[in-house]
Amino acid sequence: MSTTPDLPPAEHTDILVTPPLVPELHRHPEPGEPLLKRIINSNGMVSVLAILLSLLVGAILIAFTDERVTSTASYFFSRPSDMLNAVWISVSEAYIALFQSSIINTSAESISDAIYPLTETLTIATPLVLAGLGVALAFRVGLFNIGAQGQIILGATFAGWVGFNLDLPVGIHLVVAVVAGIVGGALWGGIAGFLKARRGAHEVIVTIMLNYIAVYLLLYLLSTPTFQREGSNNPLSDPVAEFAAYPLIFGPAFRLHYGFLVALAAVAFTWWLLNRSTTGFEMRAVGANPVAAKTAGINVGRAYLLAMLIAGGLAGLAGTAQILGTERSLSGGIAASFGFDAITVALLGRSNPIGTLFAGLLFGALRAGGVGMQANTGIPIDIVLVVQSFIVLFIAAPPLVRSIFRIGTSKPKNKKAAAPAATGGAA
Amino acid sequence: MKLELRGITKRFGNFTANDHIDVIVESGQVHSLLGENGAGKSTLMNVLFGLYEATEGQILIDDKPVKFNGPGDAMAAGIGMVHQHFMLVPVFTVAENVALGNEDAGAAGILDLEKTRARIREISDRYGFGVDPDAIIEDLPVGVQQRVEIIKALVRNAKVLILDEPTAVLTPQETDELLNIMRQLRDSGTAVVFISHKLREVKAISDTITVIRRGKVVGKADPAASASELAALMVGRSVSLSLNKDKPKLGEETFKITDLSVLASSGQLLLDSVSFGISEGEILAVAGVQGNGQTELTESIMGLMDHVSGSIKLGGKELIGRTVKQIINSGVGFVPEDRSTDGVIGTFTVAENLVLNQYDKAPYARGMNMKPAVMLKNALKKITEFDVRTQGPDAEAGTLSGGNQQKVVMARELSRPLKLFIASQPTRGVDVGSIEFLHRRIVAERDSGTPVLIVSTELDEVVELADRIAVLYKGKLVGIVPGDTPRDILGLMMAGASNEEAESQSGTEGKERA
Amino acid sequence: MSHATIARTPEAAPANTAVIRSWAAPITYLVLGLVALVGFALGSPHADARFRITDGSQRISVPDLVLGTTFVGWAGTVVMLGIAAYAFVLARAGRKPARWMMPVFAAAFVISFLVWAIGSADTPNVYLSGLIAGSFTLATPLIFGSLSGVLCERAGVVNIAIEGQLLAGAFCAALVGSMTGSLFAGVLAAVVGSVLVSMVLAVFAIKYLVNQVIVGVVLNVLVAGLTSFFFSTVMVEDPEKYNSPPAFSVIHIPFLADIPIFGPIFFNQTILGYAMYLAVFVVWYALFKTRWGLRVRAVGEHPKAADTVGIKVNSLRFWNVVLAGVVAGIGGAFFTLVTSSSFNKEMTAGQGFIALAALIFGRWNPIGAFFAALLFGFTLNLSYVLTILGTPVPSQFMQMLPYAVTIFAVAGLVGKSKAPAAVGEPYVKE
Amino acid sequence: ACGAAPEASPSGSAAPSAGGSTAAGAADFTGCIVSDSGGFDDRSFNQSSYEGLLQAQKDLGIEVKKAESKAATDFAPNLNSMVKGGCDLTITVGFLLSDETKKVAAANPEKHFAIVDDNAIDAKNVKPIIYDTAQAAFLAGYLAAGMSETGKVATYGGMNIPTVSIFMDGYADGVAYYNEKKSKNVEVLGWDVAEQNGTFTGDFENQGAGKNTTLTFANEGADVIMPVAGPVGLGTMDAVKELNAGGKDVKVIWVDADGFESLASGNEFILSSVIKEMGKSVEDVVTSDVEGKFDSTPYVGTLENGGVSLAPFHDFDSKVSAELKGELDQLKADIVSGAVKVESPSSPKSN
Ligand SMILES: Nc1ncnc2c1ncn2[C@@H]1O[C@H](COP(=O)(O)OP(=O)(O)OP(=O)(O)O)[C@@H](O)[C@H]1O
Ligand SMILES: Nc1ncnc2c1ncn2[C@@H]1O[C@H](COP(=O)(O)OP(=O)(O)OP(=O)(O)O)[C@@H](O)[C@H]1O
Ligand SMILES: [Mg+2]
Ligand SMILES: [Mg+2]
Repeated sequence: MSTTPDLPPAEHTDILVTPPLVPELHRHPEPGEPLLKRIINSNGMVSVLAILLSLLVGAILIAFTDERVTSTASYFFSRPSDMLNAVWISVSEAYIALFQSSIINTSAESISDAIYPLTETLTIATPLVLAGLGVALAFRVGLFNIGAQGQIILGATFAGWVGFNLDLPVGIHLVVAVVAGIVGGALWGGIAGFLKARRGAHEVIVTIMLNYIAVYLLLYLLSTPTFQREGSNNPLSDPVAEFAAYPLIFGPAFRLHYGFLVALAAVAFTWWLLNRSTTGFEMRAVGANPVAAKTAGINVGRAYLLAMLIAGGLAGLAGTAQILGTERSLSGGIAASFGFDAITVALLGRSNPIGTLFAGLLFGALRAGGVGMQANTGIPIDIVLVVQSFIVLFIAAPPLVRSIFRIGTSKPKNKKAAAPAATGGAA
Repeated sequence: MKLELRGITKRFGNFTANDHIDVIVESGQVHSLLGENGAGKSTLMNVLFGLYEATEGQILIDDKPVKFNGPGDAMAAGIGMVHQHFMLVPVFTVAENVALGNEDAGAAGILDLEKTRARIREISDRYGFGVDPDAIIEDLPVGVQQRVEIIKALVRNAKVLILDEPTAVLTPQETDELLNIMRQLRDSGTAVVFISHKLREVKAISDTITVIRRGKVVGKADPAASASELAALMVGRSVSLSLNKDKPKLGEETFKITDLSVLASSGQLLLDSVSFGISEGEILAVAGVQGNGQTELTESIMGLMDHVSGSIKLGGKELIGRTVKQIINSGVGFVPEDRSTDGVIGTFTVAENLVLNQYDKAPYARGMNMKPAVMLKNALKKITEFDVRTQGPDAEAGTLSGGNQQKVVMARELSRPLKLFIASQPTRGVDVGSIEFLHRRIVAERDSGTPVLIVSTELDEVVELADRIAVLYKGKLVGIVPGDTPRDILGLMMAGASNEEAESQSGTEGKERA
Repeated sequence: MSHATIARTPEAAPANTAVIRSWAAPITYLVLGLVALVGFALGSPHADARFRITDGSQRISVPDLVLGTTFVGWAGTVVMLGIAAYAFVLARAGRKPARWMMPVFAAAFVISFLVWAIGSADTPNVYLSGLIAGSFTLATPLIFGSLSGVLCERAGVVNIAIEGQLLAGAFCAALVGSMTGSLFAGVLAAVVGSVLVSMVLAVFAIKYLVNQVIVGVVLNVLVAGLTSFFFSTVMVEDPEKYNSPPAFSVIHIPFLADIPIFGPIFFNQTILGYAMYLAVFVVWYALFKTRWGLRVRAVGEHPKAADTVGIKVNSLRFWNVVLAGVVAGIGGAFFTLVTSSSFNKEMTAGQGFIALAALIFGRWNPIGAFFAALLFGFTLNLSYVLTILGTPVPSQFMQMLPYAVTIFAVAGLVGKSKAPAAVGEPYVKE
Repeated sequence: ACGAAPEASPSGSAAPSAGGSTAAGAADFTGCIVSDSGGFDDRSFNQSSYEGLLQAQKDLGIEVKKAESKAATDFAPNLNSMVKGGCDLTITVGFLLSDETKKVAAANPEKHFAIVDDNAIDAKNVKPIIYDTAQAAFLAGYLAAGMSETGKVATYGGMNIPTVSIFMDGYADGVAYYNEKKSKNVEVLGWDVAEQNGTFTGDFENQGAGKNTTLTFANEGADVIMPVAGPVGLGTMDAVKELNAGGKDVKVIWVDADGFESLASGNEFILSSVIKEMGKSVEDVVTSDVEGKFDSTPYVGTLENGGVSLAPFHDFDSKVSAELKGELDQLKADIVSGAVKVESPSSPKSN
């Protein structure tokens, strides 16, 4: 241990924290940092502050457009309390509604009513998490998958077709429908992966175009007798068979279905795939440095294809959550905007499965809360989009949040955000 | 013009790269900086050139303090720099690169490259550079790129020219030419700051030598001092500059290349009917200036090139047409020339990089499931064995210094049973102490009976390691000569002369010199 | 001891090269040629396709072009298969396909397809000038969007936020245009709105080093949210006051506008339409012919090299992103001051993403992006025209046409396109 | 910004309950509405239905709540929060909400529901509100054919769905009827009744596509155009303004509401409109429920009951010949009497 002659002797007692073989450059942890300070400066704290800041921005918008506020603003200088009061009322009303419709309805009469909002959050989070995993996985392989939307549509279409067209035994029907959904999404993602691997076609272009094609393909299918509901010529399919649908977890009073558990399983699977499997190792290697991966014997094209197949399959599962879970019949809007929200979810989750799960839950809560807020207070749900975006921006830029709240750093700066550079370079 | 650095300190975080450095550079002198890897030479020059902001200290020109807010200010003050890693835009032409930042432009900023072209031709003629102003940089050999960098500095009328390791990629001949150019510049009154690890060059050209160790000036050295004295000053201990290896015990010739040709997708021949073999227990080193087919040679053996014809046989089995993975699995170890792009993945941990091409085999994986604990154990072992300086097996490889990244790659490739070992630039950017170690490992691999193929632009290294030396020139094998062939003959061969021509030519030149 | 060893050797003659046979081009030609054979020649509807060049309202009158589908189908097929055969011959000899082959082949294919498609319609008769002029109009906002992308990405900043820039521009133009009644104020507001989006992108990407893709994606969501929010809370309350902007009128240049086909495209446009042509040319010229352009490209390719010659990398990037906002803002104004007479939620409907695709397809070159956007506009317009003339193809498939054509073009003809080397990488200086 | 404060505003009454306001003499009745993904500002059926509800609020002093859906996923939560929020009658707009309405209605038999543009639910507490739009569109087609000088008229839609194509069917059949009657050969561009295929912009947002399509129609010689695409139709208005300024004579037949009244500009080119009285029928359903006369028999808007109609000609009144007006009146009577049968694959089926 004589390698560090320039250290003050006091530090030598602390030698256990210094791993062996560390050259003199090793940074020592600052000693005696108070716990509270460390919490305040931690990344978790930054995330919390980012959410608070974003809600503040939302509050400004809410107040700015509230009639009570604007009418009291006209005489602000003669009696400011009216306006401040109005601001308080409008903002608190909105956010209480948001909370009560996404977490716990504190004014509910029964327990089931009280937790209903939470189950809604989980329900909406389900497709978000699944599609988010698809985007995140592709990101880790250096591919910017804008195509989750189309992949969800195809997944839902395949699963739906099995669900309302086939007649299979209990148990098997659901499994076949889910597998069909995975296949549908994988097929759509796979096209982009194949063209990337074989023709070098830019996945951003291809996935954008495939999104549109998926939309029109679905509309076409919904105008054919195979898909159209019997006796109707609306672009709407029959509902899927009862045994092809995900069972409801808490019975018919709640919408939460077993698709949520599928999403949790998919998180675990994706985590294992990326972090513990040989395939994941290959895919991450390709994402981080395709040249080095190739030199190490990894088939780069195969990794691209595989990644898009799996990413599409995950988005296809999100499609099954829609068609076999909440919606039950196929229509043009089956994918809502989950495919696009999934991009933000994946980015907020730093392209990491666990992160994506939490980001999906957060967005699910905002979405569920937003619907309730709109229904109860009339504030347009678009405010949720604004709040979501600010959350992502603030979380992605910790120095900004730190400088707003004037707190110190606990990590060296210029740590690059999660998405691999190869992705940025690609676009 | 007199340039003085006074008390320059540069810290990165809590690491001090330059510690109160004082240096004075006089016009009409070549001032060399010596120091081991990571001593802080480049950092000091970057501070001087305004790329880094000094934490403390002053820069004085003709005794007046100046402040550089960026390279622009430094250039305006008459300082030019040729960087260790070229600062050229690969897709631009020579003229565009030279003009950049200093463009002649007409009304509304419309570019006028004519004047720049004329200046390039003028300088090119004066120093015999032979640079075409309209050539695209990425098509040019490194030696020419080097000259473009010098032209960039000269066009801006640099009074102080900083050359940071300019000779690392040049042939001996090109190096001699560069030294001549430096002499011309010095004689016309330019101050030249020269950084090189090659003590021979430093001794040949310097008027003054400053030695830096761990960020501090440890003293001045006399250009007349011996190489080992200089090395000791640099490293702070005595270094053995030569490797003692036994005579090779040749076995069967298990590796054989016949009529190997490689084409670029443009149809250009990168390798032209190359044939040679390597026996078990033998080191064949390929010498040659970069860009003459060495890279393609190693990459085509590894299955990394398209358009390959001929035959590459290892233990009687044909390698051409097999995938990279199959080739690796048949027992070929490969150290690519550019470790940071080809050899390691910067965002992967050291442990992961140590199994980068073994991750899917026992004991690191069973089926699709990887075993992180085994990977970690392997990493701890290799880190100790190869003395990799890292914060631990979980550190990202990108945070390692270049030399340590190199050790990671070497450790990975040398730690499984091999039938062939290929190493490109095995010690590029590695400091003297580690070179000793890595060379010993390579020789040990040879002595265990593996055929070894070394590619190196470092002639010292080639001579040091090789049992036989093959020279490539423009994709053709110029000849294969014994390991103890004199350096000047090798130099001539690297310029395209066959070994007979080279021997006769060097004979006459040797006489002239004598 | 001669330095000639390193200098480029122009005499690097046949000795140094050899034969590489690439079958990709001939096979592509053959496949497309067979498609033409089956579709356009054998599948000819045996009718005449009539192309009207003028519609009688112009000063100059040109007789209609009447083409027999069978003749054109066979002629086109012969040309295409001929080229395919020649490509095979060249490939065998290890030579590259000749330069003229791709454009001639593409022209033969497009002409045969067009004649076949029009000839197969219920009304085999189309106003050609209108078809082409409509393509330009549909492409105009895409072109502005692509130029914005080019300006950012050439300087090394990924711009996924084109959609957001366009939408912000459209919203501000509508709002301010309505409130002031002034077109000029509308355009100015569009520029300001879009520049604000740009600045957020620039600040987060350059100052806070946030991944540029993240910022771009999020900005699209943010702008969609903000504009929809204000649309619902402000514009809907009083559309007369807040959402009825004035419209640019067409400036008809006498005589020139009557030139068949080209007149309406180049001489019968709104100011913003003319501005588009100017912008394409100016951005192209500035990027490739001026000092500024040289620096921008250097910063996008190798920022550190640019830094070493005294170029302020991050400030140049910042201002380029802002400039991109200006261009996209004008494109955004096109939506509400030219194309339609009011703002609507998310009215850009993904066109920013099409613009992104066009700029990649156009290889980060303004002229390339122009033609890529035009290809898209043309196929889109063709799909409308064909449904109007009546085709047996279901409308949903017609609507897929432009997207499918883009995929084919990118995968079949373009392949890899190379982004500026440093795009997406923040430049950090110690 | 510095007005005077209102005197003694008692705090509490300053803030009316959110989301809706109570008019004087409020009945103890809450009427609610859930939009489909078009939103309440779609300038189409969501908006008209909502306006009908607002009218009921104004006239009857009921309480009103609305929930706008951004996507299909919002239907269920919106509908649930309405029901939980104490709505007596909830109006859902569009066939997309059909399944969800059926489910929620079954779960809440004591609540009332009405669904616009859908006739798939047969439940005691759900009233379908549907329209035989083809009848009015038939008149519009006849009118267009009669007014066309070029012998070509056109129509296009947002998406190929029954509520859209029913307009186009009626319109094309009306033209065909005119041709048959007058032995003329007026052509319809943009819709093929037999194939059920035609020109669609693909969505209800892209006004540029509407404008472009309209210009192409004009290029191909059409001079009366009927857009059935919600706000996309505004693109048609822009095109028609431009075309008329350029010396062409192109007219528009608007749909849903009387375009002459509802459009901000360009109404001088509105020949007539195919009116679907959604606002009125919604208001009627609310009124009868408030009066305790709710029933679940479908309301079918027809020419006969005035639920659909052809709007007045306004500025064109003088240009439409008396003869044509007479024929239209006769035609209307014939349709009402059943002498002329108007049938579209999309016509509401009685079930
Ligand atoms: N991102 C980083 N985080 C922490 N330390 C870093 C980082 N990047 C570089 N370093 C440190 O900086 C040094 C790497 O610098 P550089 O690669 O220039 O060294 P070098 O001169 O090539 O090293 P060597 O002497 O081994 O050849 C290492 O000591 C490494 O620990
Ligand atoms: N950007 C940086 N961030 C952190 N540390 C750095 C950085 N650049 C250099 N260093 C540190 O400063 C030390 C000196 O680096 P420098 O590049 O000046 O060495 P050098 O003497 O030029 O070495 P070489 O002979 O390998 O070129 C390195 O070992 C490294 O630890
Ligand atoms: Mg170094
Ligand atoms: Mg250095």
